[in-house]
This record gives sequence, structure tokens and C-alpha cells, in this order.
Amino acid sequence: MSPARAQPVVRVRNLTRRFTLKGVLNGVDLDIRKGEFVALLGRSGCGKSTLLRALAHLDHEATGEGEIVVPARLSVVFQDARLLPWKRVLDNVILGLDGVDAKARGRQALAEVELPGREASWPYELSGGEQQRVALARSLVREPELLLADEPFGALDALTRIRMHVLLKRLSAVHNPAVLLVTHDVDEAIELADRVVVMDQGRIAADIPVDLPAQGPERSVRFTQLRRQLLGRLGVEDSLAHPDPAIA
Amino acid sequence: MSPARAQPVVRVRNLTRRFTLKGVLNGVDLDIRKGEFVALLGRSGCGKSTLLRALAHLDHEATGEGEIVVPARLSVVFQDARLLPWKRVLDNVILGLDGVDAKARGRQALAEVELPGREASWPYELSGGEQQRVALARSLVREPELLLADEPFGALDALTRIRMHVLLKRLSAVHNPAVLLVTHDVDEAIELADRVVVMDQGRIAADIPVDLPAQGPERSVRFTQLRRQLLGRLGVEDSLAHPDPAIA
Amino acid sequence: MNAQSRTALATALELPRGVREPLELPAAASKPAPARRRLGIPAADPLGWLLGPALLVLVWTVGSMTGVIDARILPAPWVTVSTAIDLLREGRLQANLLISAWRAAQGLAFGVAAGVIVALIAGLSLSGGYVFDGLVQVKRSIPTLALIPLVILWFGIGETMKVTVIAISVFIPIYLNTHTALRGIETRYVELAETLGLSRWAFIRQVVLPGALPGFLLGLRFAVMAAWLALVVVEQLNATSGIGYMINLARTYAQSDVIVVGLVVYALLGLSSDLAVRTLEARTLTWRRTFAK
Amino acid sequence: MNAQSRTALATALELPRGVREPLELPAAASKPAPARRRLGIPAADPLGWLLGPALLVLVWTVGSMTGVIDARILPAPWVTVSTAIDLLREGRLQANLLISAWRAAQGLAFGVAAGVIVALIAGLSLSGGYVFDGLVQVKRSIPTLALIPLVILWFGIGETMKVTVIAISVFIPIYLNTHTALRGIETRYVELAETLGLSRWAFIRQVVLPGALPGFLLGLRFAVMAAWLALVVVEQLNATSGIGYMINLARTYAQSDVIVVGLVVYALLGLSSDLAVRTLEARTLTWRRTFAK
Amino acid sequence: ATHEPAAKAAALEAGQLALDAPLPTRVPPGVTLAIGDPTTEQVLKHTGWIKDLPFQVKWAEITGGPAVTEAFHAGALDVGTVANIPPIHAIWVGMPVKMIAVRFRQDPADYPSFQLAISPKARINSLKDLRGKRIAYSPGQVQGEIVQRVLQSQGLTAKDVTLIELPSPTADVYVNALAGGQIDVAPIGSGAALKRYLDRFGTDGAKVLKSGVRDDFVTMYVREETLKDPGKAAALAAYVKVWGRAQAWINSHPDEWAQVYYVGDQGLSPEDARYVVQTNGKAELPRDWTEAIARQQGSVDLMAEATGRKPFDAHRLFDRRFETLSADAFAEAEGGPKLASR
Ligand SMILES: Nc1ncnc2c1ncn2[C@@H]1O[C@H](COP(=O)(O)OP(=O)(O)OP(=O)(O)O)[C@@H](O)[C@H]1O
Ligand SMILES: Nc1ncnc2c1ncn2[C@@H]1O[C@H](COP(=O)(O)OP(=O)(O)OP(=O)(O)O)[C@@H](O)[C@H]1O
Ligand SMILES: [Mg+2]
Ligand SMILES: [Mg+2]
Repeated sequence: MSPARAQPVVRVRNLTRRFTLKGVLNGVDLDIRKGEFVALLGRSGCGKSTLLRALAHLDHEATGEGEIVVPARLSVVFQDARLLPWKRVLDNVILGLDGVDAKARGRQALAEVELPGREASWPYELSGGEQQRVALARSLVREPELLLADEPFGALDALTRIRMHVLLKRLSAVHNPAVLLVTHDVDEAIELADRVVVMDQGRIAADIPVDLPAQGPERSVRFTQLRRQLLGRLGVEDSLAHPDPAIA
Repeated sequence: MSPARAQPVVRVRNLTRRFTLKGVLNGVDLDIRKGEFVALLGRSGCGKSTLLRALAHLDHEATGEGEIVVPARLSVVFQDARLLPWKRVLDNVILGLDGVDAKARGRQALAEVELPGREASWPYELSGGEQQRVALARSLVREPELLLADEPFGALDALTRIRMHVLLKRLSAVHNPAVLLVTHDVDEAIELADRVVVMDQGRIAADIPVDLPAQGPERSVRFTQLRRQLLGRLGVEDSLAHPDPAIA
Repeated sequence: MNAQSRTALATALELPRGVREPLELPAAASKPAPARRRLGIPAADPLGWLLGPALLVLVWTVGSMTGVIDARILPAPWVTVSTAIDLLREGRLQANLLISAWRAAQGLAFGVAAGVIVALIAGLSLSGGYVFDGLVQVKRSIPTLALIPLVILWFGIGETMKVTVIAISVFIPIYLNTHTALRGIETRYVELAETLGLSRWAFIRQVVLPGALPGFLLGLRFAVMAAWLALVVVEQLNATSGIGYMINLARTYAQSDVIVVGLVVYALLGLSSDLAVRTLEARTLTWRRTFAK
Repeated sequence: MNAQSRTALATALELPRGVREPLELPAAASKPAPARRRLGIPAADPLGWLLGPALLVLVWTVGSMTGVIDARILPAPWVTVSTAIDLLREGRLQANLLISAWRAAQGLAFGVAAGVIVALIAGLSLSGGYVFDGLVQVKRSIPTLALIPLVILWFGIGETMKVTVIAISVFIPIYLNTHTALRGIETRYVELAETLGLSRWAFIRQVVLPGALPGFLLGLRFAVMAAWLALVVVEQLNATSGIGYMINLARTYAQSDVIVVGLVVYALLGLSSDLAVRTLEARTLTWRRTFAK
Repeated sequence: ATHEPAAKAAALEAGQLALDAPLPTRVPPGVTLAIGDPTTEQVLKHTGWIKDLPFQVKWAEITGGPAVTEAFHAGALDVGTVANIPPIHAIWVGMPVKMIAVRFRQDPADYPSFQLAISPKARINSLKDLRGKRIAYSPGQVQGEIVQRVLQSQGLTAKDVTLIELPSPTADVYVNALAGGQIDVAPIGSGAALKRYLDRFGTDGAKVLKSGVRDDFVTMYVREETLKDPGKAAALAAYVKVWGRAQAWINSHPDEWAQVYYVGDQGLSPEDARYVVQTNGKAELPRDWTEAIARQQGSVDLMAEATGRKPFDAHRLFDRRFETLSADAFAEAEGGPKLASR
């Protein structure tokens, strides 16, 4: 979790992208260092997925310019699970991997996302959250240098979500990838990230390091502060911020 | 929001469903009265979508038995947005509606989900959250007697989500439909529902009325209690329940 | 109280509608709405498609019995059966069929292989598309009969020529369907393959081929039929055997009973080879969730 | 430091790879990895498919000039052109073409209409499927040539017969492609239509027809070609005009120069009508995001 | 062995045989002929004479003018057996050919190859009633020529009747068109098809009229290129002799022939087969081709007028070095030399 003070592995400068007439990214600058975990927040439709797709060299449809430097070994968790419908679950996970141990690694990854024994299922036989976890397993199993994840936990219940957080943290610590995680859950962002970035108007509107004390009551205070700050950035006023007035 | 003490409009008795060998629903009993708002919680893969599909008479693939009574005019928000790719956004919203005012109503619904001016977009031109909102608009515009919504807010940011909550509450108050809402967000469930139902092992494991005082500090206390109770039901222990220790 | 719809589901949900529910709910039952209309259709009986041909045979039989169908032009079914038995007893039918089937099988094999390979080349690269796509259009717009002189020139009048002509007829639908199907693979999956860093060959094997399989299989249904039908043309040329030759010969002598036997054999061949492809379809496309399987 | 991939994107992202980036990043540039491989292919040049036919003409010309191609079998391009000019001057080519085009258009219209309607009936109802599906298989497995005697009996030898035979040839690919496409519509969308309470007619109009459109259009590409090709068969029968008649007559008289003109005309007709269908495809399928449009 | 048009033509230049040089009598080893003559093939196989041929044969089931022309073009065939029209067209499309054998029928008036089948619905009792009727016409085929000659014989022109262009690669098209009343008259080959037509529709009033036109001209022809090959020329000379013998054998073994070819090979019933053999009449091979040339000249002129081509001297179609070869072999087999020319 401790980002090396090295050259950034992701370097984005003045990135612009537009669809036909509509400008979506209007000059995004972003650096991510090796091992750094960055969460990306922003309104629905603000251009988060567009940015991720640009980083993955997938925006063949958009026009635009700017500079992008990313590691060659990157891996994307798409906003939709995007499993190949004609491959069984395990084959989806190990797609494109070769080597004798691919199957074993795929099986282990499936077990880690709590889907042991579902190797031979077809994608259509999975629930929404199960599909999402298979997609996560597919990304994690290839130990990327850069993980781009577009709301990978959106369809998960509270407990499963927590387990996935633990998994992601553990794997991050081992393989030390740079991570850019899109999420709508502010708590999740604070909990997981080293830095939270908020997009607005096609730009990075805020770039806030998560400096939580390790433990104790200070941690909780800082957490609440950070949450309030981020929600404010997202346009949610204190009074609306949480249905539970105890927190507001 | 005040459920009439009438005959339930949804009546499910001893519903069982299995896929090939796997039993998913093992005797579900559920009543929903007219105007009642029920939230459905449960682990990923526990059978929530299966139950919704059974209520909508869509489970042609599963086998099973049991009794189902539902109103004829029901409307489903699927877990995937499920927009027809060959129809523009407005046409997707008013699909199957006729009458001269269909277009106007569709346009209004789009404005209500904060997508004014996107009538002529193709579904592929929408972001994930935008697609989800179009699907929501499509369900709301037909003023159903029963609304079955499968995680309709999963891909929305905090602010948009709050606005959608407000919208749903307002429309519910006007048209008084029965609502069954699947969500993974416990706070959302408490905030919106009259009753929260938790599924486990293919059964309704808990059926908890949301009896929040209207205002004041009692409300916040009861809110926290309810959340703890529900999270407990979902297997999340207090210490894990929230990344923010202030709440635990 | 609103209109209500009720269904009680027996073990098999595909039970015919209108089956009585085991449980009664008096209050709700007072105003039962019709069960939600099912727009999708239930799984078809695997032998249901026999109904159409059976009806055809029925019409033919009744028409022949009542004399509505002129037996001099279309011999009655029983005449056809007895002619067929005669032909079988003489051994002519089997022998011809065997030879034709061997020709068709060879042509099919070469045509399918060429069709898939060229479709891949033309579908997966811009320049391949430029070179082949127009050429295939030119080829398929030229009547096979008019090509025969050139084919004879290049491949002689022996078996090579016959197998080549069949292969060419097979090539077109395989190419066109496979090519269209693979160009129709959703971008989502192509993007996925790109981010997973799939090699071109892995991309073809894991994404393109399975994704284009439904289209290929439809092409195969056309192709199998094309192979049989091409026999009628090629077996006019320097053939002394084969089912196409048999029909052509019978036409020369206006032997309508033999012609009809030939046509019935064709129909049976067509139905059974189509059935074979469809079975293959059902086996290989289990992953598809579509309107009707 | 890891391998890095860099791309600087000019206004059009489809710029050829290898274009120099405007910004330099010295540290990162020291170890640039190849840009992520793009498996999808960029949009094709709309005239690119002309390359194949152009190559063909080139081979033909060079072959004829060097004498590799025997002029008695395949007359040289310039001979073909001058023959075509002669035919045009005599007015024969235009007249034949016009008559043929009118026949093809009529047959196409009837065949497409019948194909779509029967595909809907057979595709959307179990019993319709039972009745029609097998029948269509029977029909398509029987060689048209062998059916001609029966067709003559039922439809005479006039224009009706000709249009009917063309319509039948057109019917098969339209039916088969549309039927397969509509049965291949994803269950998701059928379910959606069910929950929205769409009427059967609205379901057909809003879900089935647009969903089956890609398949139908492929069928149309086959059908248009089938209409032209059927001319060669029907214009043998009681015709004194038409492009098929012209080719047939030239064949009996072994006039290879006229035959080749006919074939070239066929190739041009095929290419241009196929182009028309593809343009229609591009217009109506804007909503599709596929591997290559 | 005959699949090398251009290359072979060039190679031949050296050792070529002039078209007026005497035919070599010895067939060198290794000569192969591709012959499209299924009936003779059957006779030779049945009689075992096939083993005595002094050259290799590749039999081809290729009949009919267009198919033979295509196979000639492709160099896939050396010998074609057709009626008299296709060689004329071959000349016109620039492929020089020569006839190397000619076959007529004895009593051609009684044993016509083609007869005019009359639809049950047409009121036609004699050739005089043809005016204004719908007649099936297939340009380029011998059936077409017959129709034109019949009209000529009745003092009619194409304008006096309705010619319906309907090629008949197979008899069933004409039979059904007649039965359905789509056409009134069609020339159908005497034999099984005609018998079948009468059997089936005779009760409805279907009739058959003799055309009165001679249509018994059958010829064996080859490309000049083939004749320039001394080996092949020698083989051809040998073949026409065997062919003559085979014609005589057919004449003298009608029942055996019916059984061997029409029943055994073509799948007709014995009854039909006998009928066909009977209506085929007896072959006659003229020892003098003067008459054949005159008749052929008539055909050339007629076709030239019909198709707008340039007429030519029919003599160039005949290779008279072969004139007596087949006829002598035929006559010998028939039992002693008898002059068959009239
Ligand atoms: N192919 C496209 N053509 C036109 N507009 C597009 C296209 N793709 C995306 N857009 C538009 O660009 C904007 C940004 O989309 P993007 O998917 O990046 O949003 P997002 O931040 O990921 O939102 P969400 O949180 O809802 O997924 C949206 O307004 C969307 O409508
Ligand atoms: N068509 C199917 N065939 C076989 N198994 C299926 C099928 N559909 C669903 N299942 C299984 O049934 C179980 C319940 O699925 P369901 O979609 O109802 O879960 P869910 O509660 O909606 O989960 P989530 O919150 O992840 O969407 C899952 O374990 C799933 O794998
Ligand atoms: Mg997004
Ligand atoms: Mg679900």
C-alpha cells in the first residue's frame, strides 16, 4: 500500500475526448505511481468510463488528443461483466492465459471471489453479482501492472463486498499494481484508496490523499471529515449526505 | 406510503424454484399490500432475481411450484438495463405505450431521471448510470400496480441516487403502487421501504418493518439499530459493518 | 381491488396454460386476470417439424386417390414407393446414392474449409477484405452453368471437376454467412480480447470462431443443401452414375415415376442432412439464450 | 521501471499507427512498449472492395495479352468491350437488361414478402413452425430444374411462371435467414417485451423485426443474387429476350464473346445490387456496435 | 492425356500430319482417345471388342452440341457424336472440326428420329393445320431445324405460327407443356418419351404426326487439331471401323441391344426398351458422302439465315479420307459388301 516515490507508471496529460459534438474529457491530467491505489469518483455520465477506456486504448469511437502513458500489462474490469457467453466460467477467467498452471490459477481465483465449484457454469447461469465476481477474478488472475476497475463491486451485497475489499487489498500488497478504481461508494473509496480523485466537467476537480491514521478515534474522525469533503465535491450537502442523521 | 390494510396484491405461497439440480427458492412466502414498499436484501446469488422473475412470470427456465398472485399491470426494472439496442432512448422508454401523449410522457420521465435532451441517443451512447436511469424511466412511465426493481440504483453516484430516491418516493405517493425493490444498500432499504425482507437459503429469513420515528434523534437511533440488525442478518458483524468506526 | 393474475406452477413450468391451480384463493380468484401473455415460445417438439412434410404426403395421397392429382404427371405415392422398391431391388438407387454422397461429401469438405479460411482472411484484415470481398461477390453473381466451360477447361471432365463445382457452390454460403457473422461480433467482446492481450490466433480461436458459430452453422445449412443440389448440375456432365444422373436420365425418357422417386430421395436427403446440422447447432450453441432454441 | 506503451492521439484516433507523438516524455520514452495490439479492424474504405475485381480484370488483361488465356474460351477484355459496344449499339443489351430487371424486381418483391411473412408465422408460433419449417426444407432440397415441368403445368409458360420461379428462389434465403435471425433474438429482449405487456403485433414491430433485421439483410443479399441467377433458368423457357436468354442462346451457339459480355454484365449487376443492400445495411443498422461495420 | 490445349498445339507443329495427307495405318503405342459415344461404348464392352482396340480409350458421357463444344474447347474430348447441327456452329465460333463418320437410317420416312407430338387440346390432324399454332422451338438444336423444315415444307414461315422458344434438354419439359396445353406442337424424339406421351395422354386426344423431314443425320466429328496428330489420326481411322461394326451389330441384335443398353444401362423397362429399339429403325452408313454433303449444305444455309451468320461451303466439314472406312466395316459385318449409297 505504500506507493514507491518512483516515476509514475500512468501519466496522462491534457487528455481530451469528444463524442461527435459533445466534449467529455476536457484536459485530464493524472499520474499514478507503481503500487498506488487511486479511487475515481464522479457524477453519473461525467466521463469516468471514458477515461478508463482511453487508458486501455479502447476509445476507437471517440476523437481527441493528449498524452497517455500506461504499462503494457494492464487489465480492465468493465462496468458490465462482459463474460464471453460461449465460454464456461473457468474458460472466461483464464481466457488468453497459457501455461500448464492456467487452470489451477483460474480455479484458485474463482475460489477467492467465493465462486468455488462454479467453473463449469455458463455465464447465463450466474446471478448479477456472480458475473461481476467472475470478471474480477479474470482481471486479478493475470496480475497486471495496472488494474482499471469500473465499479467492480456495484452488484455485491455488503458482506461479499467487504470480502472482496479484503481480497483486493491482499492481492495489491502482494503484486503491487497501480490501481484506478471507479466507484460510487464514497466509503469504499476512502477505505481502499491511497488517493481519491473526483471528476467534474471533464477535468480532475479534486485530488485528495487519504491520510487516515492507522487506528483509534482519530481515524474515525478523519474518515468522517474525508467523507464529508468528498460528498461535498460530489454535490451532496451535509443534510442529504446520509439518510442516517446520526452521521450528518 | 401508508399501506392500506387491504387484501395483499402480491401473494406468494410456498414458492420453490430449482435450476437443473440446484434448489434456489425453497418455499418462499410473501405478501405485499397495495401501496406497500418492500425492500429485498440478501447475499449475492441467494435468489433475489429468481424471485422477481417468478413474480413477473419470466422463469420459463426454472422448474418449481407454489402459488403466485400478482397484479396484471406490473413493471420490471431488470438488473441489467436491458434497453433495446435498436431503439433510441425515447422509443425505449415509451415502448409499447400508445396514445397521443406517450411521447410527451416519455420525455417527462426522461427529464425526471435527469436525462433531458437525450431522447434521440442510442443506448450505446449512454454511460452505465444513464442506461440504468432510462430503464427506471421506462418502468415508471407506465404507472404500474406492482413495481419489481432489481438494484435500479446500483450504478448511480451518491447525489443522483438521492435524487432518484426522492423521485421514487414522490411517484409512489401519487400512484400508490406495490413496490419490491432489490438492493444491496442497507441504508437505502431503510430509507425507502416500509418493510425490509431478507432472503437466505432460499427462504424469507427475516421480515422487518421499518418503524422509523418521523424525525428527531429517536429516528437516528432507530435507524442505526435497524441497520445493525439487517447487517447482522446479512452476516456482517458489527466490527466489519462499516469502514467508519464512528458508526460501529 | 385490481385485476389479478394467478398461476400455479406444476413441476414443469411449460405445462399447457389453463391447467387448474392446485390452491384456491377465494378473494383473489373472484377477479382473475388472464395470465401474463408469453411472447416467447416454448421449446418445440423435436419431431414437430415432421408435421409439414406429413401434411404434404397426406395431400399427395388424398389428391392421388381422388384423382385431383393427375397420376400421369405426378404419380401416386404408392406408385412411387413401388418404383423405389424396384430401384432398390435392382441396386440402382443405392449405388447412385453412394456415389453422389461421396462426391457431395468431398465437395462439402473442401468448400467448407475454403469458405471459413477465406472468410477469416477477409473478415479479420482490411486488405484481405479488399481483395476477397469483391471477388466473392463477382463469383457468386455469375451463374454456375455459365462457368462450366471454364471449369472444364481447368479441371477437365473427371471427378476433380465435379468435386470442384460442388465445392464452389458450397463455398459461397459458408463464406458469406461466416464473414457476416464474424464482422457482426459485438465490439464489447473484441475490446475484451484487446485488453486481455489475446494473440491474434487466440482471438480467432476463442472469440471469433465461437462468436461466428451461429452464422457459420446457418451457412452450413445452406451449404449442405447446395452440395446436394450441385449434383444435378455436375452429374449432367460426363457422369454415368449418381442420383443427379438418375434424375436427368429419367427426365430424358420422361419417366415421371423415377423422377418422383429421385425428388423424394432429394427431399429425404435434404431433411436429414438439415436435421444433422440442426442437431450440431443444438449441441454447440447450448450457451445461447434466444427466443426459441 | 516497467515496459511502457505510449500513444498520442491526433484528432482522428484512426490515424495509422506509428505516427509520431507530439509530446515527448524522455524517461518513459526510453523503454516504449509496442502500442496495445488492436484486434478490431478500423473502418474499411468504402471503395476498398473494388480492389479484388480490379485485380481480376488485371489478371484477365495480362493473361489475354500474353496468350496464357486462350481467346477462344475466354475472349480478351478489349474484345468483350467491343462486343458489348456492338450489342449496345444494336440495342440488344439494354432491351434485354430492362426486361430481365423487371422480371427480377417482381420476383424479388413477391419472394421477399412471402419469405418474411412465412418466417414470422413459422418463427413466432409453435404450430406455424411445425407446419412450415419442414415444408420449406423439403422445397429447398428439391432442385429447381427438376421442378420446372410441374411449374409449367401449374403456372403456364408465360410471365407468371417466370416471376413465380424467381419468387421461389428468392423466398428460400429470405425465409431461412429471417427465421433463424428471429429465433436467435436474445431472450432478454423477449422477456422485456413480456413484462411491458407488448401486444403480439407491437412485439413483432418493435422487437422481432428490428432484432431480426441483420439476418434479414443477409438473406436479402442472397435473395437479390438469387433473383438475377434465376433469370438464367426461367429465360430458357418461352423467352425471346432478357439477359439470361442472351447467355443461353450464346451458349447454344457457343458464342463465347457474347457469353463473356453476359457474365460481365452479371458481375456488374451482382456487385451493384449487393452494394445497394449493403448501403441499406449501413443505414439501418447504425445502432449496431460490431467488430467491423 | 488430352488436357493440354495450347502447349500441345505448339508441340505438334513439328510432327504434324497434313489434313490431306494419307491416313497412317499403324497406331503408335501410347495413343489415347477421349470418346464421347456411350452407345458404341456399350456395344464394345458387351461384345468384348473393346479389348481389340489398338489404342487407349477414355470414354466420356458427353452428348449434345454445347457440351461437346465446351469439352472440345477444353481439349478434354477428341471425338463427339451428335446430330448434324453442332459441327456447323463449331465452325462459326472459330473451332475447325471435321466429320469422320456419317450415319443415316434405312427407310428414314418410317423411322424418324423426331416426330411432332400434338397437344390433346390442339385441333391438329395433319401438318396442314399448323398455321397459327404454338410450336415449341429450340434454337441451335436439331429440334429447331426440324420445326423450320416442317414449316418450309408446308409453305409457312415463322410469322404464320407462334414459335415458343423452349429448349428441351430433357423430354419431360415438352411432355408437360403439351399436356398442360401450353403449346400445341413439339418435336419429341421417337422412342420412350413419345410412347409414354401417347400412353398417358392418347385417351385425351394426344396425337403424333410424322414430320416428313429427314432428321436421321448422325455424325462423329473431331477437331482438326486432333487430325493433325498422326497417332490420333491413325487411332481415329481404327475407331471408325469398329464403330461401323458396332452399328451393324446393333442392327442385327435388336433384342440383345435393347436388353444391354436400354434396360441394363439406361434403366428402361424391357417393354419400353424393345419399343425404343424398334422405333430407332436400322442404321445405314453411306459409302458415298455426296448426299450427306448436300444435306449439310442445306442445313448450313438454313442456320445461316436463322442466326445471321455467314454461310460456308459444307465440304470443309467433311474429312473424306474417312469416307469409306466405317461404311466398309459396316457392310462387311452386315454380311458381305453391298453398296449402301443411293
Ligand atoms: N459512444 C458514445 N457516443 C456518444 N456519447 C457517448 C458515448 N459513450 C459515452 N458517451 C457520453 O459521454 C458521457 C460520459 O460517459 P461515461 O460512460 O464516461 O460516463 P461515466 O462517468 O462512466 O458514467 P457512469 O457512472 O454512469 O457509468 C456520457 O454523457 C455519455 O452519454
Ligand atoms: N439459468 C440458470 N441456470 C442455473 N442456475 C441459475 C440460473 N439462473 C440463476 N441461477 C443460480 O441461481 C442462484 C440465484 O440466482 P439469482 O440471480 O436469483 O441471485 P441474486 O440473489 O439475484 O444474486 P445477485 O445479487 O448476485 O444478483 C445463483 O446461484 C445462480 O447461479
Ligand atoms: Mg461508467
Ligand atoms: Mg440478481
